[in-house]
Amino acid sequence: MSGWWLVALVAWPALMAAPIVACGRWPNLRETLSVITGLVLLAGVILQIGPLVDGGRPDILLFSILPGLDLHFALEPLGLIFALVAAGLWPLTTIYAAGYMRGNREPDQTRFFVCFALAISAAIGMAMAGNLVTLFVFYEMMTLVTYPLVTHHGDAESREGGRTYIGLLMTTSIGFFLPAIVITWLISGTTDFTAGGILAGTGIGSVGAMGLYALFIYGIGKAAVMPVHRWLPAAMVAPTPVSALLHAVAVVKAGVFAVLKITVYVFGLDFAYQTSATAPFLWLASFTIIAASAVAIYCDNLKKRLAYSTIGQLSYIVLGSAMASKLGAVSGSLHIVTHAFGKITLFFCAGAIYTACHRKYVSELNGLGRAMPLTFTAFTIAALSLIGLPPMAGAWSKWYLMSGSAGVEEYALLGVLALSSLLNIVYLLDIPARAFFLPGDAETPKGIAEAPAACVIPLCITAAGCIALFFLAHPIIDFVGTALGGPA
Amino acid sequence: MSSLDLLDIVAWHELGHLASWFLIAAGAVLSVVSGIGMLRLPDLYTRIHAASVADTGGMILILAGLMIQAGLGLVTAKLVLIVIFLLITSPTATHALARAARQDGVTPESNAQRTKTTR
Amino acid sequence: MRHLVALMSGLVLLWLILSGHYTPLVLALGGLSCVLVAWLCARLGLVSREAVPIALLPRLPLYTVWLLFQIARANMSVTWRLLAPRRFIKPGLVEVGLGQRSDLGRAIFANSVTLTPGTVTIGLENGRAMIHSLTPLADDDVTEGVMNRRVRWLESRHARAEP
Amino acid sequence: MMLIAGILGVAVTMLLILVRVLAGPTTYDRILGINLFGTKTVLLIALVAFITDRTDYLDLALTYALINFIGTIAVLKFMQYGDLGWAGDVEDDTDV
Amino acid sequence: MTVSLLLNFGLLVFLVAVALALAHWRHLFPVAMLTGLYSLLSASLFTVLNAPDVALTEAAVGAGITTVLFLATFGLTRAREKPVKSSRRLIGLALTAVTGAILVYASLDMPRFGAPDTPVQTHPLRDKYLVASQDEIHIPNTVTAVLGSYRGYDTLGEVAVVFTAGMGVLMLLGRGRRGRKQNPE
Amino acid sequence: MREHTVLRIVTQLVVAPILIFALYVQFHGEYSPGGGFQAGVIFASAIVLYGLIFGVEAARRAIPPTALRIGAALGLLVFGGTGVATMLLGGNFLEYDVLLPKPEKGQHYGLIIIELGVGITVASVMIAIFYVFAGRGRHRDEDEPA
Amino acid sequence: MITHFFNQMPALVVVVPMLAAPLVVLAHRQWAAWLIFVGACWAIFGMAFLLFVEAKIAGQVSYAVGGWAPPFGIQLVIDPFNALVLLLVTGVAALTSLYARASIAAEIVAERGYLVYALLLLCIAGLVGITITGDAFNLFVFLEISSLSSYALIAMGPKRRALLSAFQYLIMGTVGGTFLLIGIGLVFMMTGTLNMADLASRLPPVADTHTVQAALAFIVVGLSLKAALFPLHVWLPNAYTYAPSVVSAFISATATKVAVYAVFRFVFTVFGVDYAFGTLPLGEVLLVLSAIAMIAASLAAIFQTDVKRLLAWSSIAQMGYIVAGFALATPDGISAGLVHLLNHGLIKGALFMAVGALFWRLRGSSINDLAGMGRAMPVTSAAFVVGGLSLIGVPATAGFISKWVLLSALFEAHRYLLVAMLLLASLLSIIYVGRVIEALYFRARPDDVTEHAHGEAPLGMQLATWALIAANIAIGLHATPELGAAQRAAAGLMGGGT
Repeated sequence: MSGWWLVALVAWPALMAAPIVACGRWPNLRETLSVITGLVLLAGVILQIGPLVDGGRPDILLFSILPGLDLHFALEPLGLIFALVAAGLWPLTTIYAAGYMRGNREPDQTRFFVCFALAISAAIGMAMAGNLVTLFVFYEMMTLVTYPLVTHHGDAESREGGRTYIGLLMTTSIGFFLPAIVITWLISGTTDFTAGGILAGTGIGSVGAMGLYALFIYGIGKAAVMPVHRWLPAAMVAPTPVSALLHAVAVVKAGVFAVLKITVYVFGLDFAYQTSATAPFLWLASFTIIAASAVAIYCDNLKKRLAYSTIGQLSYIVLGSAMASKLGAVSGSLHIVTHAFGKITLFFCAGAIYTACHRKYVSELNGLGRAMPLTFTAFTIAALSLIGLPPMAGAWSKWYLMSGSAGVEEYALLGVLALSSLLNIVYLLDIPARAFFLPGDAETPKGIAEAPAACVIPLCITAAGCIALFFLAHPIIDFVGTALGGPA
Repeated sequence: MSSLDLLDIVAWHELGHLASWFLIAAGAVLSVVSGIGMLRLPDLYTRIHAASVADTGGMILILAGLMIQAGLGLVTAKLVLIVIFLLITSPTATHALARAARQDGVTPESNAQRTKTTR
Repeated sequence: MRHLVALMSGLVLLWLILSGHYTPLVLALGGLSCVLVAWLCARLGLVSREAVPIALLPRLPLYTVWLLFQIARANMSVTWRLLAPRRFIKPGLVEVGLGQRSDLGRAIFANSVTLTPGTVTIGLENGRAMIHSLTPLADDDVTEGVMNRRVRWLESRHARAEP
Repeated sequence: MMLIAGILGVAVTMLLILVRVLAGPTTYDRILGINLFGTKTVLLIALVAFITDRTDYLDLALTYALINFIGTIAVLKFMQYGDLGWAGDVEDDTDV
Repeated sequence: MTVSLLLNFGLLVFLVAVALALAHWRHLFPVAMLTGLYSLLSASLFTVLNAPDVALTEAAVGAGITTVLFLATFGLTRAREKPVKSSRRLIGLALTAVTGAILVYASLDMPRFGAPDTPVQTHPLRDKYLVASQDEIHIPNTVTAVLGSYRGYDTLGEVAVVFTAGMGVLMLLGRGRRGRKQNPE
Repeated sequence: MREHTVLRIVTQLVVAPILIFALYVQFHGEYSPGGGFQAGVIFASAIVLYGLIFGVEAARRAIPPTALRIGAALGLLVFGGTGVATMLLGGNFLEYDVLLPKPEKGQHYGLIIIELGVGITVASVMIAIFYVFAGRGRHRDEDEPA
Repeated sequence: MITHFFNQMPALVVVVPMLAAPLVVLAHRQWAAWLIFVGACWAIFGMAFLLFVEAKIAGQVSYAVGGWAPPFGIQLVIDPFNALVLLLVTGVAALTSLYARASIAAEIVAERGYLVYALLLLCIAGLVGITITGDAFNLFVFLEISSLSSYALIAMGPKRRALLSAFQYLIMGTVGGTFLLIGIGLVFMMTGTLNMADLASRLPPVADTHTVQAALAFIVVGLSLKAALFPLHVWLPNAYTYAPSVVSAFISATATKVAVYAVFRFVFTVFGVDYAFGTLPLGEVLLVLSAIAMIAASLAAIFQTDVKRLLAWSSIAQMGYIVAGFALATPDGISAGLVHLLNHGLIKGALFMAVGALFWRLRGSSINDLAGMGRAMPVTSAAFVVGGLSLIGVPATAGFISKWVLLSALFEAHRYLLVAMLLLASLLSIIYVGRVIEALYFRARPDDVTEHAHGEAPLGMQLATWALIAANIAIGLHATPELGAAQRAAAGLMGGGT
C-alpha cells in the first residue's frame, strides 16, 4: 500500500496541472490551487518521514518498460531529504511567484504555473526513483518542463538562453547519461538502486569505473560541473521565481541529488573508494568551486553572480559525493538542504529588488538597504549561511565537508574549501555591504519601498529557515547516515 | 492407289515446293533491292517509290510463297488477311506521309512540273 | 440496316477465319464479340456506306486482280530502276483531275496509285490528285487515265447510290 | 532452306532500312523507314512462324499489319497539328 | 539453330544501334519514332526466342499505343529535350557503365543460354507448368495457364498496376485540375 | 484530320477489323498467344486510331469517359471478384477449381473470366489515358474540358 | 465458415484494399469513397491483428494463392517478422483513414477526392502485398503498385513543385524497380524458382557465383532506393515536402519501412545471413552508410526552413538507425532495428499528421509560418511536441525505447563508433526539433496573419494524430510486448527459415 503513496505523490502535482490550466482565466483561483497543491504535497511527503525513520522502505514496481527495465519507485532517506526540500520550498516559491508575476505583469502566467507544477512532479519523481531508468525519465521530464519557464519571455534573448539551456542539458543527458545507463545495464543486468552499489562485484575495472563515473557526472549536466555549467548562467533570462526554482529547489538540486544517488547506490561508496572511480572529480569539483567563485566576483548582474555562486556551491556537493565516504555523502546531502534554503532566499531577494525598483545590477544597489530593510536583512542571513558562518545552517555542511576531506586524507581540499569561503565572502557580502553602507544615488527611493507582501513573506520565511536548520541539522545527519554504508 | 497417282502427288508436292521457293526468294530479292533503293535514291519522294517495292512486291511474294507452303486452310486464310490489311494500311501511311511532307515544305527533286488533266 | 447486316456478316466471317476453334463456348464468345463490335461501330458512326462499302463488292475481285497485275508490272520496272544508274530516274509531279464521285472512290484511287510502285499520291483535294512519279513512263500510265477509269468503274454502283 | 533465304533477305533489308532511319536526313525519311520496317517485321515474323512451325505466331504478324500504321499517322498528325486529339476540320486545311 | 542464333545476334545488334541513337538524339520526335522501331525489333526478337505472348504484347503496345502516348506527352510538354548539365550526364554515364559492368560480371557465371541442364530447366516448376498443367488446367497455351492460374495473383497485381496508372493519370491530368486549390509558389 | 480523305476512309474500314481482332485475341488466350492484356491494348489502339482521325471529342461521344472509369474499375473487380467468389465457394483465393464441379472446367472458365477482367481494365485505362493526354494539346489550351 | 474466413485472411488483407479501390472509383461520391476507405482500412487492420496473433501462436502462417502448393503457386507467408510490419502498415492506414477526410477536402479539389482515396487504397494494398508475400516476383509486382500510386499521390501536392518532385521520385523509383527486377531475374536464372523459401534452399549450392553476388547487389540497391537509404535518398526530401499532408503522413510512416523490410527479407531469408554478412561484406557497407546517413541527414535537417522537409531529412537519418540495427546481424541488432522501424513509423506518422493539421490551418509549412501556433492550435502543437520528443528519444516515448535497444545492441556488438554516431545524431535531432518547437511556442505570430489562423483542426485529424501519439507513449511506457515480438522475429530470421 505504501508504495502507491509514492506514485500518488509523484502524480499529484502533474494531475493538478489540469485544473490549474482550467482555472487559467481566474488568476486568484489558479494560484490558490497551486499553493494548495503544494501544501498537500508537502503534507504527503512529511507523512513519509515517520515510516522511513522507522526503517520502512516503501517500494513499488509500477510496470516494466522493457524486460528488466522498470518504472520503479522507492523511497530512502536521501530521496526523502530531496523530496522534502522540493516540496517544502515549492509552496513558498508559488506564493512568491504570484506576487512577482503580477508585480511585473508577466504574460502567459498559466503556462508558467503549469510548468511549475510539472517541474515539481519531476523533482518528486527523481527523489523517489527506484532505478536509473526512472531517474532518467524524470530527469528528462524536468529538463523539458523547465524549458518553457526559461524561455518564458519569448524574446530573442530568452530564446537564445533557452537554447543553451535545453541544448546543453539534453546533449549531456542523451550523449553521456543515457549511454552510461545502458552500459550499467549491460554490465550488471539491472538498474535498480541497491544499497552497496550495483556495480560492486561485476568485475568492472578501475579504469572502466572511472570512465563510467565520468559519463555519469558529465551526463548529469544539471550538476553543472565545469565545463558543462554554461546552461546555468544562460538560464538567468528566466523570471526570478524560475531562477529560484531552478537554482534552489528543483533543477540543480536534482542534478547533484542524482550524482549523490548514483555514487551511493550505483557505484556504492566502498566500491567507488576501492576503485577510486571518483577520485578525479575531487579535483574537477575543486576547480569548479574556485573558478566559479572567482567568476562570480566579476559579475555585475546580480542574478548572474548568484548563478556562478550556485555553480560553485553545487560542486561542494559533487565534492562530497566524490569523496566516496560516508561523511562526504552526508555532508553533500546536508548541503543540498542548506544551500537550497540559502540560495532561494538570495534569489527571492534579487527578485524582490527587481520588483520593487527594477534594479538588476550589483552596482545599482548602493543605499537600497534602508529602503528595503527586510529584504536585505534576509539577504545577509542567507549569504552568511552560504559562507558557512554559525549560527546559519551552512556552517554544518561546510564543517562536515571539511571533516570528510580530512577523513579521506585529502588535506589539500581543506585549502580549497577555505579559499572558496573567502571568495564567497567577497562576492556575497559585497552586496548587503553596498546596500547598507554606501550612499544611494538620486533615484534611490526614500523611505520604505519593499516589494509586495507576497514576495517579502516567503523570503523572510526562508531566511528564518536558514537559521532554524542550524539547529535541526543533526536529525538530518543521523537520518541520512542510517542509509549509507561505506567508509566514514 | 496406283504408282502413277503416287508419282503425281510427289510431283505436285515438288512443284509446290519449287514455286514456294521461287516466290520467297523473289520476294527476298525485291526486298533487298528496295532496301538498296532506300539508300541510293536522292530524296524523300523517290525513296517512297523504293519503299513501295518492298511494301507490295516483296510482301506479296513472300506471303504468297508461305501460302503455298501452308496449303489450303486457315493458315492461308490468315496470310491472305495479312496481305489484305497490309495492302490497305501501308499505302495509307505512305500517302499520309507524302502529303504531310509536302505540306511541310519538303519539295520533290523535280525539274519540270507538268500538269495534265484528264476528265 | 443493310450496312449493319453486312458489317455483322463481315465480322462473323473474320472471326471464323481467325478463330479456328469451333467449340460451342468459343463460338458463343465469338457471337458476343461480333455483336459488341457492331454495336460499338454503330456508336462510332461506322455503320455507313463509306465504312461498309458493300456496293463495291461485286466488282472488287476483278479490280483487285487488275490492280495486282498493275503492281506486278510496276514492280518490275521500278526494281530495275532502283539498281540502274541515276539517269534512269526522272521524278516528276503530275496533277490529275479525278472523276470519282465519292470520297471512297477517291481514296481507293489514291491508295491504288500509291500501291503501284513508281507513283505516289501526295495530295488529294478538291477533286484533284497530286501524284509524284519516279519516271515519266509511270507518269504516263496514270495520266492515260486507265486507273482512273477502273476506279470509276469500281465505284459506279456505289456512286449511283449517292444523292 | 528457302525460309532461311527469305529471313536473310528480310534481315538484310532491315539493316538497310535501319541505316536510312538513322541517317535521316529529314524526319519524314525516318518515318518512312520505320513504317517500312513494320512491314518487314510482319514478314520476318511470318517466316519465323513457318520455320518454327508455330503458325499461331501469325497473329503477331496480323497485329502489326493492323495497327502498325497508327503510330505513323500519330507522328504525322502531331507534326502537323501539334495535337493528337484535335478533330482538325477548322483551320489550315487548305491543301495546296 | 544457327540461323536462329544469327538472327538473335543480328536483332540484338540492331537493338543496340537503335538504343544508342535513342540516347543520342535530343529532338524528341525521332526518339518517339525510334521507340516504335525499338519495339518492332524486340517483338521480332521475342518471336525468334519463342516467346509469342511477350512478342504480341510488345507488338500491341509498341506499335499502337507507345508512340501515340509519347507524342501526346510532347503535346503537353515540349518536343525538345532540355539540355542537361554535362556533369549530370557524366554521372548518368558512369552509373550506366557500373550497372553494365555488374551485369557483365554477373554473366560470367550464368548457365549457358538454352542449355537443358540449367536450374530453370531442371527445377520441378518446369514439369509442373509444361506437363502437369495440361491435366490440371486443360488449355494448350501454358503461358496463359501460368499467368492466369498458377501465378494469377501476380496478374491481378499487374491489373492493379494498370488500374493505378490509369487512375493516377486521371487524377493528375483529368478534368478540372486547373480549378484545384493552389498556393502560389 | 477528317478532311484527310484517304485516312478517313481507311480508318472507317479498319477500325472494325481491329476491334474484332482484339476480341479474338481476348478469347483465344487459352489456345494462342495473347490474352486480356494484349487484347485490351489492341482494342484501345482501334479507338486511338479513331480519335486521331475524327478527333478526341468524337471518340468521347461514342465512348464517354465515365464509361471508361467504370470499365477500369469493373475489370479489376471482375478479376478480384472471381477470387472472392472462389473463396466464398470454399477454395483459396483465385482457386478456380471450385467454380464448377469439374476442376479443369472451373480452371478454364475462371481463366476466361479473369482474362476478360484484364482486358476491360487495360482497354479502359489505355483509352482514358489517350483521352486525357490527347485532349490537352496546344490547340485548346484555354477551354479545356478533359 | 468462420474458420474458412480465418484461413482466408492472408489473401483478404491484400484483396480488400485492392478491390475497395475500384469500388471507390465506382462510388465516385466523396463521402461514399471515404466510407469505403475507412471500412477497408479498419477491416484490414483487424485482420492484421488477428494474423499477428496467429503468427505468434503458430510461428508462421502460410497461404497458397490459387490453391497451388508453394513452389508452383504464389505463397503468402506471415511470420513474426512481417506480422509486425503488417500491423504497422495497416494500423497507420486505419488512422490515416480518419485523418484523410478533412485533409483531402482542404487540399484537393472536390471532384478529384475519390481518386485520392482510390490511390491511397492501392498504395496500402501494394505495401501490404509486399509485406506478406513469400514470392520474389510477386514482391516486385506489389512494389510497382505502391510506387505508382505514391508517385501520383505525391504529384497531387498543393504546390507546383509537387509534380517535379513526384517526377524525381518516379525516375529513381523506376531505376530501383528495374534493379530489383534484374536481381530477381538473375536469381531465378540460377535457381529456377521464385518462391522465397524455395530460393533459400536452392541458393546455397550456387551462392559462390558471380551471378548470385550481382543479384544480391542489384536487389539490395534497388530496394534501398525505395527505402531512401543513404546515398540513395535524393528523392525523399522533395517527395515528402510537396506531397499532400495525408500522403506525407501515410507514406512517411509506411513506405520506406516496408522497403527496408523487403531488403532484409531478401538478405536474411533468401540469401541467408551467413552469405550476405559472412561471405560478402554487406554488413560493413550498410553500417558505414547508415552511420553517414545518421550524421549527414541530421545535419541537413538542421538547416531546413520547411518543417516537412526537415522531417523528411530526419527520416533519412532515422533510416540509418534502422539499417544500422539490422546490419549488425545479431539477434539484438535485428530486433532493435525492427523496433525502431515500427517506432519510427509511429513517430513520423504522428509528426507529419500534426504538421498536416497545421498546414490545414495555415496553408504553409515553413518554420516561419508556424510561429506562435502553439497558442493558436494548442492541441495540435502539443501533439507535435510529444512526437518531436519521441523523435529525439526522450524517455517515456517510443523513441527512447528505440534508442535504448539500439544502444544496447551496438554496445553488445562493440560498435562504439556507431554508438557515438547515434548519440551525435540524437543530439542533432534535439536541435532541429527544438527549432520547430521554439517557433511554435516562443515566437509571436506575424502581424500580417490575422484572419483564419486560429482554431484547431477537425476532429478526425486530431483523433488520428493523437492516436499515434498515444501509441508512442504507450510503447514508451511499456515496450515489453513490442520487444518480445521483435525478438521472436529476429530469432526467426537468424534461424534462417521463412
